[in-house]
Amino acid sequence: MTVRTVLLVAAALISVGLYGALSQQVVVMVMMGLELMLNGLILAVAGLWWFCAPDPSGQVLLLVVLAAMTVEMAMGFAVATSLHRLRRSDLTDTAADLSG
Amino acid sequence: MAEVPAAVSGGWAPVAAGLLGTLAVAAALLDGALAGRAAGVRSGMGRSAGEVARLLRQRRRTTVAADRLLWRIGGAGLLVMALMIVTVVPLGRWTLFDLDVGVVWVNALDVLAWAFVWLTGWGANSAYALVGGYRFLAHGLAYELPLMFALVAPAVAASSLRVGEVAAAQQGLWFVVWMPVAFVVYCLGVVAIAVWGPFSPALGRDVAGGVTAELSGVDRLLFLAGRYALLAAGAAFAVPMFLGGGAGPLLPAWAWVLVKATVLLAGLVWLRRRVPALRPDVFMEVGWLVLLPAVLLQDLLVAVVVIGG
Amino acid sequence: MVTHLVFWGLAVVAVLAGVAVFVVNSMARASYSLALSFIAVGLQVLLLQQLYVGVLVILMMVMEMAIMAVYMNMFMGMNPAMMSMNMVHGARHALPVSVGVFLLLAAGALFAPWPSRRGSLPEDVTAALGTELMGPKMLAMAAVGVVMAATIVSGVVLAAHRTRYDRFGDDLRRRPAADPQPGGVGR
Amino acid sequence: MGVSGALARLATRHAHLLVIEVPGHWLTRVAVERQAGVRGWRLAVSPADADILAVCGSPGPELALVVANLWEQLPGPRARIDVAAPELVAAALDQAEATLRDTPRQRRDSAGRDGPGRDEAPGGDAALAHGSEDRDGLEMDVLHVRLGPVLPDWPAGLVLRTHLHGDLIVEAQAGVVDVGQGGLAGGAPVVGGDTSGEARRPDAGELAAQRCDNVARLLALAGWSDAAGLARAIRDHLLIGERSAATTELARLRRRVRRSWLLRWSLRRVGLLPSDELARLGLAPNLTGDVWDRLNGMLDRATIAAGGPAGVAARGPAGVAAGGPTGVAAGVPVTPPAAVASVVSGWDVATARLIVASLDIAALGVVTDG
Repeated sequence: MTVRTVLLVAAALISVGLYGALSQQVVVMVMMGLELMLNGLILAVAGLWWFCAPDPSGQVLLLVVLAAMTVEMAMGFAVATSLHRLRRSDLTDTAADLSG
Repeated sequence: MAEVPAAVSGGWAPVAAGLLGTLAVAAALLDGALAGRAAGVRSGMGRSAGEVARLLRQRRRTTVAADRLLWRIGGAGLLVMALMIVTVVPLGRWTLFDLDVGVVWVNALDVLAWAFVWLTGWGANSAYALVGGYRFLAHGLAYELPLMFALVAPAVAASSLRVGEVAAAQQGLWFVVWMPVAFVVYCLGVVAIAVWGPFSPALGRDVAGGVTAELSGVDRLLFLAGRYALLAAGAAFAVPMFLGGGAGPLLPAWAWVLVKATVLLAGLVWLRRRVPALRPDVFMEVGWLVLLPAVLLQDLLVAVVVIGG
Repeated sequence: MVTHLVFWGLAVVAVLAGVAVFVVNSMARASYSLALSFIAVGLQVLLLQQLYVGVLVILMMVMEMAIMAVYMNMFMGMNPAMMSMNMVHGARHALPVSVGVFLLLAAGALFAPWPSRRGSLPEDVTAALGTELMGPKMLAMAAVGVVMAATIVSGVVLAAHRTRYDRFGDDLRRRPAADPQPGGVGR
Repeated sequence: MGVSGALARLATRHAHLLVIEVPGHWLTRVAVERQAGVRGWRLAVSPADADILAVCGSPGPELALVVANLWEQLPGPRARIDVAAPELVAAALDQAEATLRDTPRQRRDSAGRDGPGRDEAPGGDAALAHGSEDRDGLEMDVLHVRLGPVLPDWPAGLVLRTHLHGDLIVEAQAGVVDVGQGGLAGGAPVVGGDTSGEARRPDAGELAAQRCDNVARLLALAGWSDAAGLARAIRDHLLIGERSAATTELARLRRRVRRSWLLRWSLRRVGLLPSDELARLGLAPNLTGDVWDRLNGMLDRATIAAGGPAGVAARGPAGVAAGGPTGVAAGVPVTPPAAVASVVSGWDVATARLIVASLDIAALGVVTDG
């Protein structure tokens, strides 16, 4: 367990999450991809904190990441519900109004 | 100031599990006896033994297209949860796992009930079981936040998240005395994670046993044992949090912990006979509009006292 | 030694469970795989001595995934019997992009000159975190709290169909409210 | 036999019993429940929970199919008994006990079933159809679930085909099993007199016992098993003729129910039925109010009937339906199944079950519409 191995695992998690976020069609599955990326981010920050600069302010950053996750989830669920109500669908392709 | 408990080696874990098992068995015996008395039969005490024999003899079954992996995980999970909770409960001078965030640890574990109960309902691929699973989550949305804030009160008063320090902080006055709201809400939460008594609509008769509708044999035994174990673990955790830990005259500290846990457990078991079920749809509003503000006020009061004192 | 073994075990669990999210063919399995991945990472964070954050990750994510599973069942209509889920679109680009990103990040992780530890470990990590939160950064955390509360409210408003006018009438005076099913407080 | 023999003996002493009532055989069902209780046996809530399947009365073809299906779902060791009349109950239970205890026979039975049990779920699996809007205007997937004919504390023979959103009933169609079969040409008495004989006027004790049985069901569904047990005990007292014990106990039960503010809180304001609605649905006029009112109404009617002179029904339990369907004992009100379907729509399953139980169903009428 060194800073390199921790970051390697975090990189793997982030890439898998990225694959999911890019490849999935359903809003909720896209959200799961984003969650997985944030999961990797948490591990990376925690590793850097421990191995490089273990002062408390680094942990505050982790809490902010967690808060961001909560916000992302809550808004994601709300958007998914609204989209579902309006379009009878939960696919990202159908919500392309703003795409050029 | 009483001494803060010290961690003992992991080799004592089977002893802790044994104590938890004993408490759970006692709860089951008491429940059987009370049920027997209510039904007017003599064999009350033997009910639990008979039930165990029956379930051991019964064949396991599965349903068409069940998600067996998740189903079995859910069924056995409650028991594991209960065991993990007691690892941070100090027994007098000893504790298995002296975690400095023990209170949050227990909180994280009680959330696992959401997963395990729902999975047990989902895995069977049966409509009734799934309805039972939904009901548990509906209850969960109502009880979980008040439960979290109820655990905040003793932690704030003790200025520590370490369970042993919380217990040691109530030498003069037990927390239950001056934070009764938090205590009551905590007990409701324990009853809820054990899917017990007023919180048993997830196992309701109206949906043929709900989450347990399709369980038989060993699987049902594990689930039911998990419920009793959770009730026992919840009662045990209340002792350091609200009931003064091992404090008490004459008896040694470890004995007081067991006595207090047993008394609270008996109360929770008895409660089931006295009250009807709280339907999730009506309890939801109570959870958010009554319990949550009440317990927040309790936290505020505790914080003011701590700062003022 | 034990720490290393545990770390690698958890790492394997975390990554494989993460992959499983997009491979398994059932919504329940997908969301609980993600929960498992989070639990593994939470335990790794515990290994890295950040007890509070680690436990918090487990707490929050298991709860969230329980809700997630219900959402997915509501919207997508799944049961254990219906295990046919292929919701991939544009996998052609996604795979090379994510592999590329992995190689890039991995190269950075392995070859960047990471500094050795500066500063000393606080005596009690959790207490230090608490002091940090409630001390100089209190304003930031208070703001985060407000943001989260606002998110809850706006999320519900976005998702809800019935407004208070539906419940209480046009002049907001109807009591009790016209709900399809009465609540427990009797408003 | 050693350990396994001891295990079998202990297990059999605490058997769980799934009771299926063929419409019109409630006296038999009650006798089974009573005698099973005396033996320390308990009532199962689902086939997975049961060791003994007790069929009260002889089922028609439709119900027979359901029973056969349920029998397959019993995990085993298992025993099936068919009880035709109340006086045959004791012998049938003895037989079931012997069957359960016979370990070699149970082994053969188990070996004869292929592999580990793979059974249909009783409520139907969670099969989904396509979505429709829920009451919040959100499109959701719909579950098709058939409630009944075999559910704990459910009126015998009633079947509700429901469309569920989560656990919310959006639509329901009612039916009665085996309508038009045998002697039940015109309707299906649920707790009315025994159809084995001619239609006869149930005596006051029986009427009171029926009300107590329905009260017990409602209380059990509300999750208050102790009070439900008390109501069942009163029912049994009434049926074996211990009038005075029954009246004292009944008074106690009424006090307990009225004092429970939690029960009142839980039952208030659900299933509100004004009198014009009752008339429109063809329900008895004394069912006005919410579930709580109807529970107290049931208790009042039980008290009146229990205090009445023995032998004749002083007055019907509810508005006596004039010219009820043939085959239904005179003096018993008839509930149209369509009315049941219409009062449960829009409620979640738990509430709907409470509402159905609060209708104090004595007999189900012919189905006139889908």
